[in-house]
Amino acid sequence: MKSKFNLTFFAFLTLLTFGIVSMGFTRSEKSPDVKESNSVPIYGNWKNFTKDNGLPGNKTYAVRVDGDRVLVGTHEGLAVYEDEKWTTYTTENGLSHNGVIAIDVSELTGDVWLGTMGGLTRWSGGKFEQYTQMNSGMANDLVYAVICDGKDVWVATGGGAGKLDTYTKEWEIFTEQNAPMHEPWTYSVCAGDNKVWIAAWGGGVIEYNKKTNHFRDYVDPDGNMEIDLFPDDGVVHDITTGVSYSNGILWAATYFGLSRYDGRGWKGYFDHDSGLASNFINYVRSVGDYAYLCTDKGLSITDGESWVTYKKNENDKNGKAIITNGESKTEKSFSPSISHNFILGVDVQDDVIWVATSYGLSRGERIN
Amino acid sequence: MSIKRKKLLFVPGFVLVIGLLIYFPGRKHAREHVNLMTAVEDHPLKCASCHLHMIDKGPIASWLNADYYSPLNMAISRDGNTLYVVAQDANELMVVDALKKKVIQHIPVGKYPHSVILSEDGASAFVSNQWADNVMIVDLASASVTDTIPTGNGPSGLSLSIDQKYLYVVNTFSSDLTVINLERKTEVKRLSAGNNPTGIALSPNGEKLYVSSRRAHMVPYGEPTITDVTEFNTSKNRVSATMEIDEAYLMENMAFTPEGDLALISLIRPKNLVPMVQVERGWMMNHGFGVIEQTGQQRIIQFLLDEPNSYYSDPFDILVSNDGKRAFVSSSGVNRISVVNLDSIRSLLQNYPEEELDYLAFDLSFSRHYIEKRIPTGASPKGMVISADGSRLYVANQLDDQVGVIDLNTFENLDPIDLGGPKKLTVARKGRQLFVNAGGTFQNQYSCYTCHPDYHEDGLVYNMAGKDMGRNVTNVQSLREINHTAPFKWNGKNESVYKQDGMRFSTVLTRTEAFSFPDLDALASFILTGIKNPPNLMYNPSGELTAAQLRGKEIFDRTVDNYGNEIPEKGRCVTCHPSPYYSNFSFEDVGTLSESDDTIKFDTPHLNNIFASAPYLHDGRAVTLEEIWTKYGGRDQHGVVNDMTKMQLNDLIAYLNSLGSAELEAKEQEVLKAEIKN
Amino acid sequence: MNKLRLVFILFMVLAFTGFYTSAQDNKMMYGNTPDSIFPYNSFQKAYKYHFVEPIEFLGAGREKKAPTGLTEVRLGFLGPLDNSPIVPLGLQMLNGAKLALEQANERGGYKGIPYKLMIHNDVGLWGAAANEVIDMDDEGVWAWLGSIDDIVSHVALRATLKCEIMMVCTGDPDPTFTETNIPWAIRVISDDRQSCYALANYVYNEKGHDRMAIIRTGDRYGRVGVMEFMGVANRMGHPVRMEERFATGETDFTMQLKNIKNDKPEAIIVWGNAKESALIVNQIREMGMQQPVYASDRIISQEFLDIAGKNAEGIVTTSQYDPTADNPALKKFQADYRKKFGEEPNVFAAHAFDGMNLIIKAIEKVGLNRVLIRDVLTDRSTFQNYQGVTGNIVLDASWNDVGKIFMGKVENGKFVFFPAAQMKERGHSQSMAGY
Amino acid sequence: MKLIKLTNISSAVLVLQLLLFLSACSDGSMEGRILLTEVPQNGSNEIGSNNHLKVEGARIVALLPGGNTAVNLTENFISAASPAVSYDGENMLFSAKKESTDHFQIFEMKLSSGKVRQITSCEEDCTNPIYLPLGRFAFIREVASEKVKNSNAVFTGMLDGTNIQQVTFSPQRFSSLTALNDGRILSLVKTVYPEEGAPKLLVMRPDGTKLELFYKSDVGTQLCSGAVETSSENLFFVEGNDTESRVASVSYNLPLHSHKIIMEGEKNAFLSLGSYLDDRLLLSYKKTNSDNYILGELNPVDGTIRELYKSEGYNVIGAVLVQAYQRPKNLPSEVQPLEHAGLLLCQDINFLGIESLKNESEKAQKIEILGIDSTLAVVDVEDDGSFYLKVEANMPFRVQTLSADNKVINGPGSWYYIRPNERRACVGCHTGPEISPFNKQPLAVTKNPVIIKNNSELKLTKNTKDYEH
Repeated sequence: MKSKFNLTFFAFLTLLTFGIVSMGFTRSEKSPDVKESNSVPIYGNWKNFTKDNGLPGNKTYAVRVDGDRVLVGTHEGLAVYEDEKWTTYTTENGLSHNGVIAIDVSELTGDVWLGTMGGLTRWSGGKFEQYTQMNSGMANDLVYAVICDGKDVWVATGGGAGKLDTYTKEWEIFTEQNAPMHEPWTYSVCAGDNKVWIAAWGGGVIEYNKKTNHFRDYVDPDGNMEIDLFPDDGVVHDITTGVSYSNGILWAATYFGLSRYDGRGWKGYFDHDSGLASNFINYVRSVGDYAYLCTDKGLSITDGESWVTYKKNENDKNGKAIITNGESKTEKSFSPSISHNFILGVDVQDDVIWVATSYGLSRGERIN
Repeated sequence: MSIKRKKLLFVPGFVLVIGLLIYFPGRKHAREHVNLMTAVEDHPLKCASCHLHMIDKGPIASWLNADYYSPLNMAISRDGNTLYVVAQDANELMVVDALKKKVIQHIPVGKYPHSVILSEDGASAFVSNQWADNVMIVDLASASVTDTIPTGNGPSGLSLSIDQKYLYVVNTFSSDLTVINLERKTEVKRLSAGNNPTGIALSPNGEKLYVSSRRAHMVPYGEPTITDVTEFNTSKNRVSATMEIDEAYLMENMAFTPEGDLALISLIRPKNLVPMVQVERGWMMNHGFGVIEQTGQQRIIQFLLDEPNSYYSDPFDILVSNDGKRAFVSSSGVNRISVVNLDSIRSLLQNYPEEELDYLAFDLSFSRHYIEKRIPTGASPKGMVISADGSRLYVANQLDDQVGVIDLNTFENLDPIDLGGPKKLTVARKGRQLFVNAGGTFQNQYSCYTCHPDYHEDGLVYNMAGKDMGRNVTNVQSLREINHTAPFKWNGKNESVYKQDGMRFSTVLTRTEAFSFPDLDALASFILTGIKNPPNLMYNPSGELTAAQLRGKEIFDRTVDNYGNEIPEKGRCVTCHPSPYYSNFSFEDVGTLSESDDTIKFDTPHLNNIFASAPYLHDGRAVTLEEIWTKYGGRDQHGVVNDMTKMQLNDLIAYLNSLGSAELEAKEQEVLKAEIKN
Repeated sequence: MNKLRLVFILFMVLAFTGFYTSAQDNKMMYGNTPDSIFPYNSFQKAYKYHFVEPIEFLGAGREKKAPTGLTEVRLGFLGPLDNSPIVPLGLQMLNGAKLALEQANERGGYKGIPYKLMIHNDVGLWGAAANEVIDMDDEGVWAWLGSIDDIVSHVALRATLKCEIMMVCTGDPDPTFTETNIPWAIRVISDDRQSCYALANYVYNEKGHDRMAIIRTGDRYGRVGVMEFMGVANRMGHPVRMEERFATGETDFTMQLKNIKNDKPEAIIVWGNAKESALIVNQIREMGMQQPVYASDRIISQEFLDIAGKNAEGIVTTSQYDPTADNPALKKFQADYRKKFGEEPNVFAAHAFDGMNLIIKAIEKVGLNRVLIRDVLTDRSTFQNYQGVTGNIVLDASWNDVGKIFMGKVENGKFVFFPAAQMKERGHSQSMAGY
Repeated sequence: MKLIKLTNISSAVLVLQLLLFLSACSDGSMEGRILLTEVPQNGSNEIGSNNHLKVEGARIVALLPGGNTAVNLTENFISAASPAVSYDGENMLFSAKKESTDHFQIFEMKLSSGKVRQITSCEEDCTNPIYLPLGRFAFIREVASEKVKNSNAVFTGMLDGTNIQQVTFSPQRFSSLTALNDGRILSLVKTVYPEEGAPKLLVMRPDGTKLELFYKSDVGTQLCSGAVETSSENLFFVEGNDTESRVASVSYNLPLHSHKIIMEGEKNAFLSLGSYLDDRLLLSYKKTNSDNYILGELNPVDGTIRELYKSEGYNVIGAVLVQAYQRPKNLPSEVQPLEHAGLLLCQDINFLGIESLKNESEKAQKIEILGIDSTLAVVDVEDDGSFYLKVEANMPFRVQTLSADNKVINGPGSWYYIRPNERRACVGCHTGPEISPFNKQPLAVTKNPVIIKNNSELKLTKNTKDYEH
């Protein structure tokens, strides 16, 4: 038998695997619900903020609306917009690092959790409290993402994902040692319906079931970095940069395209086959039925069918929204437009959107 | 003389001779032993000092001791006729007829109850059980516990929202605030609340809730001592602000004036950053209260209770008279209640700018402007209540099992209410009275309890100065369950508590007359037998280790590193920290001596309930257990750790956090041994 | 069995009906990969090919003016300098970088301002590399050079993306390093994909082996390198069945080698650091195995030769450059290095020297602006075909160095280098399935 | 003999008292009697001056309460004064001399037997003895030097005459000692060098450490006597000015802010105070300026005096009641005589109390340490205004602050000395004893102390292991 272990048999096995995988996922392609295409929100009346308007720096990494105030993570500290005024908080106020790259607000307690380049910071009642890999169980100080899930706070760091139970003050961390990832590099985390998803850089999407404490991973089934063999066979690439979950849909962003998972099947989106502005997606945030995609070539909003993509013109302040609905494309011009096309963060509340870009922060109001 | 008689004489004679033979060398030996253990040469050689009064378990211990009530906090019915007294050591709520001055009911509650408040309709009482991590709802009509609601760790101060829908519980050990929805009778959220909080006060309009911390921010030695008051918005049930109270800590209780113009905090102003070279001029501890203005500039101002040659140490409760004109502060260290004229305070606030008032908080003579009277109390006055008609002030005199009664028209004491505790004063009880009393320090400036609140530690690092000033900064060590953990001090110089608290102690620390031998007997007896670790409900509630803790235990016990190399004996955790005390009571250099330290080896500290005694290492440099190894592990001097993954370190720390009382550990060991025998 | 067959048939129908169509035009295939060994190439054209075109960085920052009043121009260095088994490699890399900076400073620095190397150790606590890169951002470095360990490089890469500082990698041959689409790094050393192609070509096509056994380190260096080799071996029709692992620091490999011996492979590949590799070679011979031995490029060191001694004879490995090439620049570099550091430069020193010189040239070209420095280093024209001491530097669309690979063979106690044979086909042809 | 002259009733009362007295004190204790010094009226020294007790013919008498019956206890001495009663009420310390050429020495008398024992044998006058706890005593001894005239010092020793040692070293004159309940010694002190200062009440530990201000009078008023502490935690003393004399009190807790006038009289109407039963006081006073001083009982609550005793031809001074007293606390001593230096820390020389909040005056950057006749050192202070000195033990010095260019900002303060191994600290200059320290580590203590010495070999020694608490 040994001698028969040759190329043919190996090829057969490989193909078999493919067959099964393809079968499993091609079916799901039909499943996404068809939605009213015009329901994707369109934002206008853009207003932009830069250093000249009071931001501490132009590079804004993250934005989060918290009631009457807007929290903005910049390279130079946390900027807070309240009563039309900006206030900046830095390490001098107690931030663990001025580079604030992720923000979440606990619905339960109202505490603000800040993922910085030098640790996690809790901002509660005006007081900053630092968690670092030195003083706590946190895996690494470069906190790419932070989310609050009830009493738990989850972080994705350069050394693994972590969960802080704010009741027991205990950290649990998830790395290649106890979760299905090759390496402990995590980039994003989201939660919902008793599950937590971690974007593991090079490891696809890791799903953690809070009830069973079990993990499973979703990786690109073709097993190769340089291609995506089938777009709907799984997450489009193992190098995931963002995950966000709402209304039963998990969105997974990569630098190679976008994936959507409805619990049964995956669907992939690329710039060439959808309204997605670019395959290079820095960040994804889904709210309700919509995913907001921060790319290097503008902001895209989609419900999985229809798309609105915001782009600023190269040479002036104006720009447009490109509305893609199947084959049809329409455009709408804005003056001014968003601050910059390289988008790093987004948040929406009610009919207002805030967009963090490589050069300034933008605020838009829904106009449809 | 018959032979029989000779024989009769011979026997006692023989005994006498043998006795003398034993007595003289024995006495010499005893003298040497006692001199070593006490560091004095004139101890009366009473064996009972150490060998009787320090027995902490068994029939002898129970024969020596008595079950006291130790009332801590109280509530009073609206008609002023009934007092509800938390008897901390008896785990019960006592119902006291205030008019007849008689205990009428004993309602058993949870372990080590802390506070009690009543519902607005007076139908039920809420009791926080600090060592059971729950609050109980007591139906007062039937005198029975109707509900037990789990809380965070170490529940203490209690408050009800103004609409009676929410119960707020301060969790002292876990440093947060539990919000209980009283309709659902369950905790709905837990909000962060400073460090080691206890005090709680709701503004009269019900909008604002304050919680006062006892421990200061954990900062490197040299940075200011600052402690938080956390403000909560009761409509959103969220933290709304944090007020940093400079140069203060141990803010045990808070109160609002009825008109809501001022919030008051009892506090201590420690002098831990200045070299401890004298007591004169308020050089060690000052005691006072803080005022948070609720109108205008909303300044936070502190006032001293002290006077230049007299200190009112360990202020515990603070209470405002019903007319808002006076505040009462119980100072458990000097058995006094200070009467503060709040109108004088208001006028000072009006007439002085903040900067000057901040300065005046250092002026020991300033209290003459607002202290009206000092009312003497029984031993260790703690919680207070005022009757609804404003005529009586009741104070829980914790250590003589009485409730003191003060006529608020004359500020004179009336006959106290005897709660019926044991009439005998045991040696340990006397020790506890001494422990909390500031009489042992020059001009009553502080008591043992000041730096060892809850008989534990205050989380501060002091400059003990040694021979030179600025040297030897020292993290206060806990006194919980230190029996059997000799020697004492970080350098292990004291073989006994007797020596620790003896002559040298008075020369360099208390700077007044040293404790007498009977007092030392009592003090040592209390310290060694009367101070228990609270159960480790935070990390080890069931006594069974979690998976992470078990993995951590393996690391604690490991003999080979991740690469398969054998770890030298000295590099293993378990070598120096063997159970049940997790100390081998020997000396080691773990590489954390600093330049400003004298060259010593460290007495290996015991690790029971280690989670509760941050900061760590002899000078408190490690704010968390992690920092011991992430920042100060050096080149594997404090155990071989540098091969470990972060997850392994987390497991190790999970295990360390699980360590509880040595008594439990010892039991486990016994079981283990028994199993081996079988 | 029937079921399986049915599934297979179903799959074949799906696969060959052209269900998917490629989105991309015909471009040179990523990684200089021959068609025959490109993943799935025999069966299915991929829906999407990556790394075919460089990702541009479209963020802001080019508008930033260079600061005035600088007293030094800071450049970063990240490498294993303490508490790591590969410290010797790290020190060589550091020396190479230092030498380049020193020579640049002798030439007058940047417009008279001296360069200053901000040195960071990458093996501190967990994930330290990320924190070190953040520190470099705080220090204001303009670009940085590093590192060797692939975990470190990956962690650092993502951090440098956040900080937007150009990273020039001169020591990590992990193929996946450049497979990240992060437009803030170039690699100026050939990766293990290239080396594995060369090695596989050598052992299978030139030497005609079929049944190989591999013994490798358990770390990522071993895992990813061997994964790449096995992928090629599979696609060449010689799947590797025997793979044993060891840990860094291990000294006794009897267990693993016994398994290998029992399997009677035709040849053995050793993938690890120099010291362990040498010990393994010795133990292979001690156990009486006489098969040819091949090894990963980290064996190219005096340490390996010293420990393995005679057993090293005939062992073949790959090399990212030819240290014996008749290249005047290389000769001068080697002489300068010997003079300054009193030892022979190795592959890490040489590549670091080239990498640091590229950074210096980039700064001299565009000035002190992190984005512009990135732009010029990644434009694949300004420095494409740069003649370094390690030879020609050629970057592909993922900014991976696809320059020549050499083979090294131990002869008479010395490594002798010769160019790896070109595989018959390079890049893609129209004839491949799916095109 | 006088007994016989009394009426029957009074004699009966006296007999009864005597019986009670004898039954209470089996071997003739003098409990309840008042001891006092009688100074001849026409002595060479004016009453009230420094040496008014050193008059030849001065004697100590004991009298029964309520009667004018006095017994001379010091018949064997040419001059005796300053009785002090031991805590058990059984012994008396006093200063006396037998011959006019002798120096005054300290003696102890067993009151029940009258047996006298000499304790000191000094080359100078030793006066004003007081008892200290646990067999110790303190007294004042002349220590004038050529440079510093008229200064004296406090000494302590064991009652058996051993271990006599000087505990104060400043150029000051101590004129009365009181052992406070807290264990410290209160004394009326005035500076005598370089110029004479106003008398103040200073307090110190019995080893001479931590000498500091306890009370000083307002300008224009002068303290005239030492203080007497009563169980109500008040201290009473006599003060006066150009026109009147007063008995005044301060509270122990708050001496500088609790001054109360108990009674007023003509100039020099009051001389000295002693404690008496029920928080009352024994007062030496005179009814008119031409009278001599007599003894009265003063009720400090209502300021009434009841005359107790007068002695023809004598001024009656310094009365003390024979009874058992609560002994003061036995304070531990940090003094180690073998050490050569002590430490002094100041938190901020530029902090002068609340005034420094208001004025932006020039900041001092140096201090000058002045000895008796020379500058000992000029020391830079730290940025936070702190300084830290290791000072040769038992050496008097003063400190003045200087600007960067050596301009005097604040002139020399009070005299200090540091006892061997004493460690002292103050908040700032002239902040007084009522300001507690800022909870801030002074920069100066993060370094080695600056050595201040006067011709000695004092060195910084590597600190010995003395790790505390």
